[in-house]
Amino acid sequence: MADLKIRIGELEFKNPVTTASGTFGFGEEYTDFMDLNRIGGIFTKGTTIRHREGNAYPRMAETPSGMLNAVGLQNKGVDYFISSIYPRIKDYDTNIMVNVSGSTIEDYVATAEKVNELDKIPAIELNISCPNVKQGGMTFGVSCAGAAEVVRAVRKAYSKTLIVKLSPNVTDIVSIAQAVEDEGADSVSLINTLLGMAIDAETRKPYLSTITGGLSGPCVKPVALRMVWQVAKTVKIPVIGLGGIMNAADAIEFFLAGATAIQIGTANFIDPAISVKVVEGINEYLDRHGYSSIYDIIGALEA
Amino acid sequence: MADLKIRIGELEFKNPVTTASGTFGFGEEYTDFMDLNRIGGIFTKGTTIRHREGNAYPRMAETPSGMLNAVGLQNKGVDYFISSIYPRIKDYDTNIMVNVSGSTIEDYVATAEKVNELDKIPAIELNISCPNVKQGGMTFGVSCAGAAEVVRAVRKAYSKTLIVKLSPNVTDIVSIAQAVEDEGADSVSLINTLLGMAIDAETRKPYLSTITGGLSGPCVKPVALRMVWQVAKTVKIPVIGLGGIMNAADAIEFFLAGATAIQIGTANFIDPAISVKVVEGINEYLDRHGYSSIYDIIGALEA
Amino acid sequence: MVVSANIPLGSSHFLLKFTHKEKLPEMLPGQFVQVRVDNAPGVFLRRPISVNFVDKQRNELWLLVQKVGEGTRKMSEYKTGDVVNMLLPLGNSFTMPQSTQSRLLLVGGGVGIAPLLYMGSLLKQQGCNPMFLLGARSADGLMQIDDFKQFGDVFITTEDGSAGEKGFVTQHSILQQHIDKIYTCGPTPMMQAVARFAQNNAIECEASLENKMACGFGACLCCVTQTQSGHKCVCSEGPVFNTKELSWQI
Amino acid sequence: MVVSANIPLGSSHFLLKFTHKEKLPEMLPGQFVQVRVDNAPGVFLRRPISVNFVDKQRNELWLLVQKVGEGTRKMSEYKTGDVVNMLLPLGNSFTMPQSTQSRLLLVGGGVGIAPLLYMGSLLKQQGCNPMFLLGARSADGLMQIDDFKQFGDVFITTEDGSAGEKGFVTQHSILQQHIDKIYTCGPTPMMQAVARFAQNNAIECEASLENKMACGFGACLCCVTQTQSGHKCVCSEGPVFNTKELSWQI
Ligand SMILES: Cc1cc2nc3c(=O)[nH]c(=O)nc-3n(C[C@H](O)[C@H](O)[C@H](O)COP(=O)(O)OP(=O)(O)OC[C@H]3O[C@@H](n4cnc5c(N)ncnc54)[C@H](O)[C@@H]3O)c2cc1C
Ligand SMILES: Cc1cc2nc3c(=O)[nH]c(=O)nc-3n(C[C@H](O)[C@H](O)[C@H](O)COP(=O)(O)OP(=O)(O)OC[C@H]3O[C@@H](n4cnc5c(N)ncnc54)[C@H](O)[C@@H]3O)c2cc1C
Ligand SMILES: Cc1cc2nc3c(=O)[nH]c(=O)nc-3n(C[C@H](O)[C@H](O)[C@H](O)COP(=O)(O)O)c2cc1C
Ligand SMILES: Cc1cc2nc3c(=O)[nH]c(=O)nc-3n(C[C@H](O)[C@H](O)[C@H](O)COP(=O)(O)O)c2cc1C
Ligand code: FES
Ligand code: FES
Repeated sequence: MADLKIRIGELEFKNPVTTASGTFGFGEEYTDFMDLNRIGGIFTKGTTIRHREGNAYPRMAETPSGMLNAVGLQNKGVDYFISSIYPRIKDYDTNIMVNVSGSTIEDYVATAEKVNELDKIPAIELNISCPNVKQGGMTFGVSCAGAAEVVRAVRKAYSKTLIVKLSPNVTDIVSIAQAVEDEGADSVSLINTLLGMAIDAETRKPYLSTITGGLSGPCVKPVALRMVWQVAKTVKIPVIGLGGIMNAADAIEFFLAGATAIQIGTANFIDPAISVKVVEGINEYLDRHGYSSIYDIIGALEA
Repeated sequence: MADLKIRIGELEFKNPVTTASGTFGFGEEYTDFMDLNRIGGIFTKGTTIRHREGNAYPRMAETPSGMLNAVGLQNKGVDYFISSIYPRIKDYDTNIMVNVSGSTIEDYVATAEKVNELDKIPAIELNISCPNVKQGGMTFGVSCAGAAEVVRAVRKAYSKTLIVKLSPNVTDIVSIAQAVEDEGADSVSLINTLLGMAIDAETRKPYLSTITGGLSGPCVKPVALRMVWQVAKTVKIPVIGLGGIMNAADAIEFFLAGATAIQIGTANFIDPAISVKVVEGINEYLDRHGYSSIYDIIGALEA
Repeated sequence: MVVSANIPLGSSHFLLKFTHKEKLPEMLPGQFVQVRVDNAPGVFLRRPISVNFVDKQRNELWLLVQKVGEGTRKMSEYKTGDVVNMLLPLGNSFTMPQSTQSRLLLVGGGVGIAPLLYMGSLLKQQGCNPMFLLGARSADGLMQIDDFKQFGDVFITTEDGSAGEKGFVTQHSILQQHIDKIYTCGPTPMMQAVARFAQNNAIECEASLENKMACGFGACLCCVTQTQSGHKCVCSEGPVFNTKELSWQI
Repeated sequence: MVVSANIPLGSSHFLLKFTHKEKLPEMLPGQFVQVRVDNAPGVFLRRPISVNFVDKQRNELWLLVQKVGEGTRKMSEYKTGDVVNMLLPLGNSFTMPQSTQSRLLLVGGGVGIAPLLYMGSLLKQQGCNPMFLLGARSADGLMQIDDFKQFGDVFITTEDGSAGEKGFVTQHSILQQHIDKIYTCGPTPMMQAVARFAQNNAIECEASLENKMACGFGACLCCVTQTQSGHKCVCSEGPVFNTKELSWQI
């Protein structure tokens, strides 16, 4: 039984397996299938300052070894989270981290401030891939300046562990990670979804109401691994890796590439108990290879 | 029997189905499996001014619904092409287009000038995704300035149809396409491979000698379709679409998204006769839907 | 779950029967299962299929399936003894009528008849006399008619008139009679026409929707339908909705 | 190609026999086929497998396969009558000896024995007396020994000594005798050891390589090996190379 404990900033995780925002609801959806207390943490559905209806249906299309989604951050707003959801989930024995989204800096800051008050939420994940309404819809996350600006503002307002989630739809994810590190982020998580599109040849229509959407699942794993490896080589803060992890072997690949923790996203839809199985699989791998700690394989790629 | 003829710049194609550079050798490798004269065109293996040994083995890894390659432009150089390969392939009744690669502007220009002299090569495809040695390894294709610079120089040296192949590893492929159009490119082709990585969890080693490599196959189709759609909406020159096309339905999706022609890459490895089957499938689709010309579906997405 | 039978019904439908070594959990009418389709390279997500019937004695679950794409085609090849991974039961359910005296009409179109068989069986068991109105393109598309007849009167429409009355379900003469409540499942345009009829005649109407799903249990928010109170998940807040709740333009 | 038999050989190997309704094309020893493995979601590319034997009378092709991953595992489930898509024949071949009097040793390790059986059969047919030196971890890993015996003398090594001489193939006493030419196929370290032995003793040596392939017919340039004259494609310029040509550090 190897030591699976890891730290991200000030925060300790009983193991490095967490679940990705938007794929795990608020955890409650999974209690029929698994014991939430057995995983390292849960990233909640993206939460915004106000209620959002999200995009029109259809919001999903299956693609080769993956899926596109266009949920569009449907959520009831941070106040509803605080009043109605937080009380139900706060006592799980796992780290519950709120994924904070917004379209303006003020929204991000206001949401982060509210979450900062919640005793049992030790960290937020800043999703900087949402469109920046003020700057004409480009997302904050695709330029160093945009990413730095939003992180700087939130860092001032939020005192606990701040994780910034990076968009892969960029020329140079490393410099964005560095910009975010420079502004005081405690960790970066990557990748968010790749922007993609699907068309029904027979009806000549896009499958999504929004035409384009976010690609996730095993198809994106090679891109995610590459970005995690590039970023982990460069920044000093811990990297949380995700993108297409379907089993323990995939997770190990991310650790070798330099991730300190991983998130499981789309895989939860296919096997709602997968995250617990991945914890077990990592443990088995470490034992089999004679490692005593997960840290023995973090960044241990022989390249 | 619908009309499948299309034009790219001055150049007419008997049908819009071509084969992608690096996946179809110089055509000869496929003559056991299909009749080259039945497809619209062939993009040759990337050709450089001098002989290149390419990268060390291993150069390939299978990934979910795709593959990574790190061939590294192995080729015998443009002079060898002209003296030894060109005479053997020049009389095929299809458009043979040379994929021109280089690490400096001078190399691109010198190669393009030599190919310009070949009567039976009516077009080149400029692969601007190779590392720019002078500017520290960033590829020309990932910045507007870099892309514009190389296209400007080659445009002066090359008088026939000039197709520029774009890299998908960028924040904003539309502005790069525009920059290239402004410099006089007759067409853009997209996408080249996505930069990815694969790791063997058991050996803790990367699968490729170069650690990272180019991702292709059905896994990239959603990203490719999205980029083709974004670019085709914006530029006036014809767009050649590729990335993960495995069958006629996939090809139709690219036409609907705005591609005037398509290229088939990785699919050739799985079915070496696929390109002819795609021609037949497109024809069947047009007939079944009552279209008389391929132009009826180009950009016809109902969005 | 282990396949105990795979019975072709016409050229494009089939009935799968499954047994389980443990006792099947309680399943409600209108609920569905999420089938993991293995060995099908084009199928990444699970496939939602309604509970068609539950035979408690035999500990048996039935799924009635139409072949539409790679997933359902793969399922059509299942053989007795194959082990199939599924999540179940998922979703809400049709609500039982206030009184056994209610005149209940269950309206199904195409493979949408699937959940109505189980619903009909439970209604019958509770002392109701449900009526079934089943529509199809042609006689060839009618399935499980004898099964339905065990639980109530069956009325039929076909678009080509090859069986029952010619036309759409909403044109059937049974609709002239007094009805207290309608349960419906089928293609969306059909359900909307049924909902319109119900609205115009002040009849309670519940419809079972078939939106595209990724998870099937409320986690992804992909499967939403627009309702009077905003977007709701068809998988967890449905698939059954009172049609008054839905924002259908009818 | 239609599967005519699938014969398990120990726990991790199996022999597939295929027939074809048309006459099989001429196949040379050392050539290989590219198998498309359907219904296996993790398998995207074809899988290269050596020609193990060709029975011209029966129009039959044999493939000897080791289960290593999803592709070969799926192949192990093939049943008589299954239709399998494959490209064939691909690659170059072993070269025949100058004289039937040559003392020829065919050295195989693990599943690398596969192409040697067909090569041996043709050598025998042409009047040679080939000798086979076959190595495995243990007796359990020895396959097709009786088939090999039809074509020449068989010598065996196992690492654990459970059959034949204990140790590696390069330690077998047969290597004390005079040999004119060696043909080898097996794990790379084994082939390199054999090549070193051949070099030290001025013996001609041909090795069949097993690099990772995408296309299998010279189009992608993924499968290269470093040679005295630069990178060569193992699929189209190999898989058989004279070991003198290779840039092995031996
Ligand atoms: C709650 C629920 C219950 C269902 N019950 C049944 C049932 O009892 N029997 C049955 O046969 N089917 C049922 N369906 C529909 C079934 O899930 C789809 O037919 C199936 O997922 C198609 O999978 P496929 O791989 O065969 O086709 P795909 O390749 O996924 O799709 C083929 C075609 O069908 C369309 N399609 C795919 N999924 C759906 C969907 N969910 N709704 C409408 N069109 C779709 C696609 O757009 C495409 O055009 C139900 C769906 C839901 C949501
Ligand atoms: C010319 C040639 C002839 C061959 N002949 C035979 C044969 O007659 N019988 C036979 O059983 N096998 C043969 N092989 C090897 C066979 O192709 C691989 O074992 C097979 O592709 C593995 O597929 P998989 O899906 O089962 O495993 P994968 O999941 O692809 O791989 C499982 C493991 O095997 C390794 N592996 C995959 N492909 C190869 C390869 N080509 N070489 C070495 N390791 C590999 C992977 O790295 C991984 O660790 C031959 C290969 C070549 C190139
Ligand atoms: C249906 C769906 C909804 C998502 N919603 C969010 C979200 O609200 N906030 C966010 O940061 N990421 C969101 N994501 C992205 C995932 O958290 C994750 O970054 C991505 O799916 C890649 O990981 P995967 O391949 O393991 O799924 C969503 C993904 C999916 C599939
Ligand atoms: C093995 C291999 C070699 C390639 N070599 C080249 C090349 O030399 N020049 C180039 O522009 N693109 C090259 N490509 C990229 C393809 O032309 C194509 O852009 C990419 O594979 C996406 O298309 P696909 O998914 O249909 O394969 C290569 C791709 C592969 C798989
Ligand atoms: S399918 Fe995921 S919420 Fe309904
Ligand atoms: S495998 Fe493609 S060239 Fe050898």
